[in-house]
Amino acid sequence: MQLSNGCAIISGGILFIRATLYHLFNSERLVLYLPKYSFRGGIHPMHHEHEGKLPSRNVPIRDFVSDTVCIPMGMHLGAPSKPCVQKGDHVKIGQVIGEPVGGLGLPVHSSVSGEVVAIEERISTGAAPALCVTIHNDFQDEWVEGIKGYGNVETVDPSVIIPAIKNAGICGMGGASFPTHVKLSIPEGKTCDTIILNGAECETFLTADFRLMVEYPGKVVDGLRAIMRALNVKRGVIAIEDNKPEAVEAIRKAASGREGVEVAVMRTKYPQGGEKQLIRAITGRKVPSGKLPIEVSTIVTNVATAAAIADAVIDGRPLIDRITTITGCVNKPSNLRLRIGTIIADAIGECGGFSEEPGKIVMGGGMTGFAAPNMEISVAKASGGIVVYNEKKARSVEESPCIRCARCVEACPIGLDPYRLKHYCDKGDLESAKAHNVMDCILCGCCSYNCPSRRWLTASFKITKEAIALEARRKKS
Amino acid sequence: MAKNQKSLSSVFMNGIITENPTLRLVLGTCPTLATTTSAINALGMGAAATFVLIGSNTVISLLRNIIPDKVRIPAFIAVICTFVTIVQMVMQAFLPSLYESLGMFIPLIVVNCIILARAEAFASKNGVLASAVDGLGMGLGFTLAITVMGIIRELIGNGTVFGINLLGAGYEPMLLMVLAPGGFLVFGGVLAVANLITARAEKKKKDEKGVIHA
Amino acid sequence: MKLYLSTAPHIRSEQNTQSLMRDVIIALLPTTAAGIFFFGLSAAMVIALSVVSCVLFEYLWQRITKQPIRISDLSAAVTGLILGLNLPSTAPWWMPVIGALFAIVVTKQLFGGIGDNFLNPALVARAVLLASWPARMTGATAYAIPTMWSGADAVTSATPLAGYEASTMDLFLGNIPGTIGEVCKAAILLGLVYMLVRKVITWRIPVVFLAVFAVLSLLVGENPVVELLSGGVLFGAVFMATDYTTSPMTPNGQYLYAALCGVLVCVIRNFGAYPEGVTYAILIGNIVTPLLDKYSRPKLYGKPKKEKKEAKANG
Amino acid sequence: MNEIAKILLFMVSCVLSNNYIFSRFLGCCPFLGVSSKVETAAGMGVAVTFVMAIASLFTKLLYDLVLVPLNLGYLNTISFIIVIAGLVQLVEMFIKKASPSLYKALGIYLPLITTNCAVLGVTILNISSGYNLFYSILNGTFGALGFLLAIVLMAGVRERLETSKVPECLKGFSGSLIIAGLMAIAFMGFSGLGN
Repeated sequence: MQLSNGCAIISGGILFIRATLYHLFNSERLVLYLPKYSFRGGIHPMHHEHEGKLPSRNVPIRDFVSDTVCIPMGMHLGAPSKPCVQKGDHVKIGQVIGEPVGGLGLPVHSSVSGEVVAIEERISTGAAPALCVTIHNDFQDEWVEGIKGYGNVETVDPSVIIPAIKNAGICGMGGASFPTHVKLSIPEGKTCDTIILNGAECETFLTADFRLMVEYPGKVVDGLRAIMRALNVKRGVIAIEDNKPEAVEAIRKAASGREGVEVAVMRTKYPQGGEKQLIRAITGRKVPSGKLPIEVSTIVTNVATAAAIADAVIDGRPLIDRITTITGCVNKPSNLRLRIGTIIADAIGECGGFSEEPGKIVMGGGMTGFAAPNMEISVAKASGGIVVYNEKKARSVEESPCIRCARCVEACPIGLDPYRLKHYCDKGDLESAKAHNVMDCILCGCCSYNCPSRRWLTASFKITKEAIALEARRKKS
Repeated sequence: MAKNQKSLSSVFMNGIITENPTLRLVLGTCPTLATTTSAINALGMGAAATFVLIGSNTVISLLRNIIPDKVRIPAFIAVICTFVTIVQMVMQAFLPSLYESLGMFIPLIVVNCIILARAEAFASKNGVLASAVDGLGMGLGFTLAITVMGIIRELIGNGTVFGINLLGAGYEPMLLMVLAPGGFLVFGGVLAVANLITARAEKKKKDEKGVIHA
Repeated sequence: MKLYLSTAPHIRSEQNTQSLMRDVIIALLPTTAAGIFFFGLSAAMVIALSVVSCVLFEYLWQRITKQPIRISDLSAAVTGLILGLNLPSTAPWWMPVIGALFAIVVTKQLFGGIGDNFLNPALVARAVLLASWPARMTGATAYAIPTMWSGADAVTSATPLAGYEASTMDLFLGNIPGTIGEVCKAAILLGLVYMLVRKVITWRIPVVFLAVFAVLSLLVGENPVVELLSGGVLFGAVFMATDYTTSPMTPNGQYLYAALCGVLVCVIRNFGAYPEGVTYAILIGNIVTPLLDKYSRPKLYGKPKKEKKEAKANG
Repeated sequence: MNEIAKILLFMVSCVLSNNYIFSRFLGCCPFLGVSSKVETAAGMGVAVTFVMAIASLFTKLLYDLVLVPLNLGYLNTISFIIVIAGLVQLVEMFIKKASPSLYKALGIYLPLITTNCAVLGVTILNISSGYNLFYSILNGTFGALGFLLAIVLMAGVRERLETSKVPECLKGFSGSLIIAGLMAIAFMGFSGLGN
């Protein structure tokens, strides 16, 4: 173990130097003042435990198909899709079972073939109950007819790419679940010159993106090329943290000879994969407060999204499965390719069940995931991980008074003063909170993580942000 | 007018307890802080202020119908100034050492907010006798409060009260108490205790009322 | 099976208030040991009394005001330890007790307890004692080298700052008169290294403080090495100026604060009435801290330049 | 050179070691009353500085040129207070014109400068200490700057303590006095500076 750590560090270092040299001599856009691809602030969560990634890091992806899936209609940001099948219908893989609603709508596809057994409201991904279609798998794995791809991403007509992405039901798979075709439509008057693929995977515990990059680097690069061609962008950067040298190697191999594709090795630091942090580190630009990345001619997508795009463009395959890391207190931490809608209890069962009495099950990583209320919720398009905490780690600690140690100020990657902000948020003083830039908070959780008094800083910013957004909407209407 | 007329004893007690200028209204903080280094200084300051209060209240009450409203503040100040100058000269002549230790805080009685506040709030609206009693009450309230503080500071800071050694020769005085910070701290502490007592009393009153209502 | 629900983040760093305070205590141990070594049992008594009375006062106050008892966060113990190290070993028993009263009750609890005091409790206690019993605080404390110490005319010089010659090595190791904690610079540096390694404090405050002080000392014509090793400047810069609650929270604020402390120590030492100004310099720094925090907010990511100017014009 | 050094030291001593609030107890009412917000406190401090500087000048002139020749020295208190009242009126009018927002913020406190004992105190002090005209103005200006410093620092501390769990009986004046006491302890460190 020790030896492999040493090797990882050395190879990471070599890769880092190589990446820097590569960047210095091959790229016109030198970001000399940020040679380490990093940003101000940030933290190293669970650093001595290798970000909690060790158990699942070297476990190859394996398929798992459960006998029942429960597919939520609201897996993406925007209005939930409208179910277009009836109870008792027989559906095939890839069949549209939910039709898009509204501008941010996306279609939902069946991830298994079988019989629809229920269409009902249930707690699926978020806290509020949403409509879900439950399908009993007949294990025939019949694909719906009419699935047709365009073959090679380098030769496909660029204008068909974005519609293909939309029809495949792809949304951001890194966690934000924003519909990808909307993200890729550049608004009037804006330009885009850089696409960044986020393979940093700075979140704790998760290794799904890492395994994807190691095992399917070609798909990732194809997806990036598809986006670049669709938007006619000349530069594409795949950003990977320096604790994943294997992924860097694999991607670099796959990217060699591909036009305009670069690999950037980032320092391992949380939240390196944050959109704003990535853009700052790679292009040296700063997204203006309250604006989208396109303001600085940059689009950031996740590597898993890119792989899904490659599938959609090359094979016409809709988004019906995703790679998810199941780790923590399970007997066999794994990276599973799960059908969308898999019940987490089944997935955990596949990983050998609990190794300890579970205290909390978190969908996503330790810093930004949300706690699952029960074991019956489904894996959605943006579920990168299922992490089981034991009882001891799950118990929340009581807040104690702020001792003004400045660790939150030190950690904030945005440059807020969280300790003061929390005071305003707790008081319900929305105006002061806004004046102290609460809306710029990216809810990365660094401040809460670092707080020795265990204060719920991020939680209160989240509530305040929601309250301010609600108020703004109310004012509008 | 008649409605506002209170019994003289209540006017008198008002100054000492209900609206004690130092502890309840927190007026005249500067002399309170500066002259409480010893009990005798505090008493001297209190006496001087009481004299000025009674005098100015009486005269202003007498003149209250003559002074035009617009120039009343300057007129009040002029009256107060007169009394202060009298005190100043008397003290200089008969109590030179006390005058020396109180220094410029005797002339500064002019701008002591207590006196102007009483002139404005009471003497200009009430009869001569009531105003004089109010002046006496307020003055005594002031004197009492600062003398207590003077005693505390002198006792801790010097081991004596009115110059009489109370704590024995072995006591090592805590010099801080007779220095500037001691003034602030003792004043703050006495004020906090007064607040505490008032809060308790009010709560008790409320509870009693609550019982009656129930 | 019961599942806990909470908002993100679900992991927290291992440092908590108690562990930080424990680390400070560990960092103070070499200094404490050196103090006891040089000044003997009486020093141990002073330190013990100070720690016990600080913790006791905190406990009593929280009991009386019906607050949750927080003595287990060890902050009162740290205050007590620092206070004890700030006293001469000859202090009579009642001095640490009165000091603790001022530190814990007046400075800390009256303003709301841990995190809410605006002045360093131990320093206030020291300043109070210094103002109240100057002879006791700066009298003959020369247990270490009695031969070189003339108790009679040394009333105003507790430390070798006034009319006292010692070799640089003696200054560094602590073979000099002074308060219990300030004499052994080697032990203090050990504590500093420990705190930096354990990430209890950042380098900013101690380094800037000492650097500014050294440069200024040079400018006013003193030997900066001797100045740095004399008196309590090192102890103050490492253990007292870095107190979380009373030092600024933003990096820029910390630089300014540390520089201000350094300047003030030099000014008070060379031009003031006191031979040693560390206590007062840091206290003044503490007083300025709220303003520094208010006006040195960190730079917001992606804040447009225009808006900044507008904000300035409006503010 | 020596004279310049003397003047500099005098200035420093006015601001720090002989601070009006912390060592002379002058001007405590506004110090305690107008120190809840830094901006307001700074405005008050500036207004006081202005008034104190001019008052020093005029009262010194009045004393030397009118009262002393006429042998009316004992009338200094009453004549000074009249001068100050007039000056305050002027300043009030000036601020009203120049900065309505500042005027609004200072509100009722501007007239109170008249009864700010620091202003009368400094004029009396100028006479009793026997300062000449130049030193009187210096004393007024830098003493007032010391007041400004004290009130702004006080306001900073009080703003910060807004969020803290201060016991009920220490809210308001009593708490402020304790803060002032602790600040005075810190300011003791300046004693001896410039003397």
